[in-house]
Amino acid sequence: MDIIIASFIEEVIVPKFNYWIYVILMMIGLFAMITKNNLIKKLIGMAIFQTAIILLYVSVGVKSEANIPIISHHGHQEHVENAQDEKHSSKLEVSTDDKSDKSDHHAIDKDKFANPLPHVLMLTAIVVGVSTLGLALAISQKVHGSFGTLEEDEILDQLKPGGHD
Amino acid sequence: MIWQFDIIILIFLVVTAVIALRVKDLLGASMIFGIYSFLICLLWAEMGAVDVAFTEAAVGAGVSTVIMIATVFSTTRRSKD
Amino acid sequence: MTDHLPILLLLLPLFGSLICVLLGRNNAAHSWVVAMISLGGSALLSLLMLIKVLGLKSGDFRYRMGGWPESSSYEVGIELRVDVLACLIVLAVMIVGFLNTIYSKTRVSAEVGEKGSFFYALIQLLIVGLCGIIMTNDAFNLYVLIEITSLTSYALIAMGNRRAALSSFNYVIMGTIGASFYLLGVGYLYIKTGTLNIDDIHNYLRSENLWASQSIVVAFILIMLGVWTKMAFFPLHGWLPNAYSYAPSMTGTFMAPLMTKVMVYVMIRVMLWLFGSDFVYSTESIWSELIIWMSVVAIVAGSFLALARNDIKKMLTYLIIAEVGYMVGGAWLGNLNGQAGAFYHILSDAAMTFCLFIAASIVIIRTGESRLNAFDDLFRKMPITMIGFTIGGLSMIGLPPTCGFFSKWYLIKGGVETGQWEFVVALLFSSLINAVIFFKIFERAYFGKIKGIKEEVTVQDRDTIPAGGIKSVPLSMLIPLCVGSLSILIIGIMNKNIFSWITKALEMVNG
Amino acid sequence: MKFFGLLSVIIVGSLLLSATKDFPDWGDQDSPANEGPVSSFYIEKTEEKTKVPNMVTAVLADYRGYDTMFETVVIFIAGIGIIAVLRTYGNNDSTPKNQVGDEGAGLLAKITCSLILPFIQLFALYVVAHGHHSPGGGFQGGVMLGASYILLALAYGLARAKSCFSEKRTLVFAAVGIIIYVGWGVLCLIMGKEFLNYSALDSILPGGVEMARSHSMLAVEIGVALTVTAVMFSMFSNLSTKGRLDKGL
Repeated sequence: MDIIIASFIEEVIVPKFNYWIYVILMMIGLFAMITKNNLIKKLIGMAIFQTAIILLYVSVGVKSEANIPIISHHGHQEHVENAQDEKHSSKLEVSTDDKSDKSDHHAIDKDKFANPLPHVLMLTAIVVGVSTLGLALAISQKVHGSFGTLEEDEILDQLKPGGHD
Repeated sequence: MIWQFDIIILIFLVVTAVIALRVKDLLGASMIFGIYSFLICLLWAEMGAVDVAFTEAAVGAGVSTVIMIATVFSTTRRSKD
Repeated sequence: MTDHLPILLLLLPLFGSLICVLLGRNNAAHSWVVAMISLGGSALLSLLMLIKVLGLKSGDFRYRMGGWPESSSYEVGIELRVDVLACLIVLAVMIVGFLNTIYSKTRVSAEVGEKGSFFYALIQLLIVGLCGIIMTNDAFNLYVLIEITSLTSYALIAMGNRRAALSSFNYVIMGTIGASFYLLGVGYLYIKTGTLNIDDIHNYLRSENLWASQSIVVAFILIMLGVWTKMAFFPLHGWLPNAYSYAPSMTGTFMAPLMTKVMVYVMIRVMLWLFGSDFVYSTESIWSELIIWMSVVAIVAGSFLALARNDIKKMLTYLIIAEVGYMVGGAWLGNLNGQAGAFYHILSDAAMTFCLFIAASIVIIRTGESRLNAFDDLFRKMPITMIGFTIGGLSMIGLPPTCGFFSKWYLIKGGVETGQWEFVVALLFSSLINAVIFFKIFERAYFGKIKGIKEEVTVQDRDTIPAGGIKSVPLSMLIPLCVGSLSILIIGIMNKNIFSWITKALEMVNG
Repeated sequence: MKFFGLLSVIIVGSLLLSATKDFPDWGDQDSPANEGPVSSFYIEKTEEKTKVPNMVTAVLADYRGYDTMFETVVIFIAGIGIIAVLRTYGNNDSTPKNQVGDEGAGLLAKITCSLILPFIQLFALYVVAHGHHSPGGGFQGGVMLGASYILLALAYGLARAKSCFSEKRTLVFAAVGIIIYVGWGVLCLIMGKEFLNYSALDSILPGGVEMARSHSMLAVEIGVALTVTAVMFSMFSNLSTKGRLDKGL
């Protein structure tokens, strides 16, 4: 029974789990952006929405046999590698294999490295995300400065008598 | 990639995302959003995207949270939802 | 040197904005000079680029950033791709930017105070973003540039009053949803094709015959949703009217003519270059039928909403929404006349919206009244402004020889060819409503109030006019208006040439 | 609104979920994205062509350097956009009244901060400089350097941090960072190759074409770091004072 469950998890859930969770996170964020009343809450929803997309991209670049996309082979770079490996100690094995490969022959096996392109794209996306967040926070502070509140319905109430919308 | 680790973090992510959006205190929500960013940073590291993880740790868990808290302090902590 | 034109015309405004920031606050006058030089120079460079491209046999040329790739058949770097269509829109962006800078001269100190140099810096960066969007051939680079234009426009709109800040916040939310959907769509394409270059994606989709794949269809829907949100296609238009009408006037006059039009160009590019006309117009899909109906709804709804407004700028913004419907419908008609008409309408709509917004801003500033009764008896007081407004209005209605007539002509021709009668009817109907709207205003302006016998009332009105007097519209506002209305006529008269350039470029991609 | 939100979320969510079954499995090394020529080129040729072991840095600063340039511009826009939206120029900026309450945090925080600040800054510089061989680079280092000034403002008050990094100076730093980046590209243009084609610089940089690329990446990363540092601090100082820049949190 345990084996059946384990194989079910490995064969059905694991291959797609990241993609399901990205959809769920994205929908949580989208729902918050549409329905939340508080401007800061909307922005938290926006940040979650953006990280969900980053989750999709990074999941695309994962390879089951791969390590981080940094080539390590000469003296002083090796201890940098090791320092990182301490963080993900379970990868140590793969990484040492990798190094012995390297010392033998210099050809680079592309299955041993994660796909670097999604990482680069997502660096850009993170930076764009924080810029948008900063600017949006500045705008919400300006709104708070002139309306005295961050709740959307209270702001709209204030606008009702004079404004024609 | 270690799928056990991956699944655990992903479940935690959904939980923190929901909590961050449900907490009524905006300061608390910002703090939990910081935790969310930190978890997602762990996730990137687990998937081998070390540069993305580094950026997320510095930008998402660091500066984003700080500027959000700065905004909460200079506006209001109250929230209706 | 002419090979480097695309990057040079981006670098000039980029450096201009950096200099404006370095000049610091309270330095709007110097910043104005910098912006004039950089945008004027870029406008000249884009004219040179148009001449160069028209002389090319192949119809387009590419510019590889960083010189990659050195020797392979796929793209590892980012390339720019310039053809006649891109050149025409870049030229339009640069000219509108330049004219708008002239217009801003007297308004900056009044509307943004000490932050004038930041305003000029942001508007130049916005122009960099728009031109980059038009020329890039990389799907992800397009996203980064869309975000540049979005962030600058959030900031530029929020520089206005408190209503502007609130509408800018809504724009942030909608704009982020739109841009993120676009990014997500690009991600789906990347998963299935493994590349980001627009031509490479297209070739891969074609060679692997991935059209039926579920994720490619979803990617197409996501990209379309994202682009429609950014261009304010009817059900997704909520952010636009408030954002453009409460923004500082010189922001509105720049963004209203260009932002939505550039996104329409992005849509046409995604449809024809990224996915290809076989996929988009394939006979078994219901898409084109559905979307033409959506554009019909957009045209009718936009026109009616415009008719219902009593506020000049709000009315114009709803007219923009109707015009977006024209262009989306035209692009989805699926024949050359429709596509070329949609593209030609991008140019003509940029010219006439610019003209109308400038004229409306002058009227609002000078009379201090933002509702339609500001126009009462205005022809005698501000003849030049009203002539400009009239030309813009006639073009909106679609009377020859203005460009509005010709773009509608091509769109209707395309509609008749495919037998999409609902689209033809909607176009004619919206022309009718535009005629009602504008002739109502012309009547007020030329014959005074409807009960226009009481001459004394208008004399009294004249006393309440803000300082400077109603007649003394500064030259810096009139020049852009005059050039704008002239360009409406020029684009209209040159329609044969422009149309043949456009069809040549479109024939190339349609195969 | 709730209903409308739920409806759109359900529609979009089911659309997205329907596409996931079409995706390659998570961790599949033969998916088009991982197997495709672009990704293989980056993994196999990066070190040979640029002598940079960290592929992410190489792709970021060289192959897709044009993207990164605009990414830096995005940061710059956020910085001046926040100033344009929020900054209010009071004429009583330096009166002592505004300085009340700006003495920062308690003694313990001050001492801790003064002890760790130099190390944070040193590490940030290391991250910028060592981005070729380890994770890191201009953005990460710049954010950390900016964070060190934010920490200074939190512990010692904003006035103290402003004495190190005044508003004028943040703007100059932000602009100079982009000037370094774009200027480096223009230098390649002047040397007769395409914009950002670093191989044009091998005649003025030591070590051949590959090392010219490597050195150029360092130069542009420094530009990025300058802009990011300045903008991060400016963002914090404006947002924490509602644009008055008088006293911190």
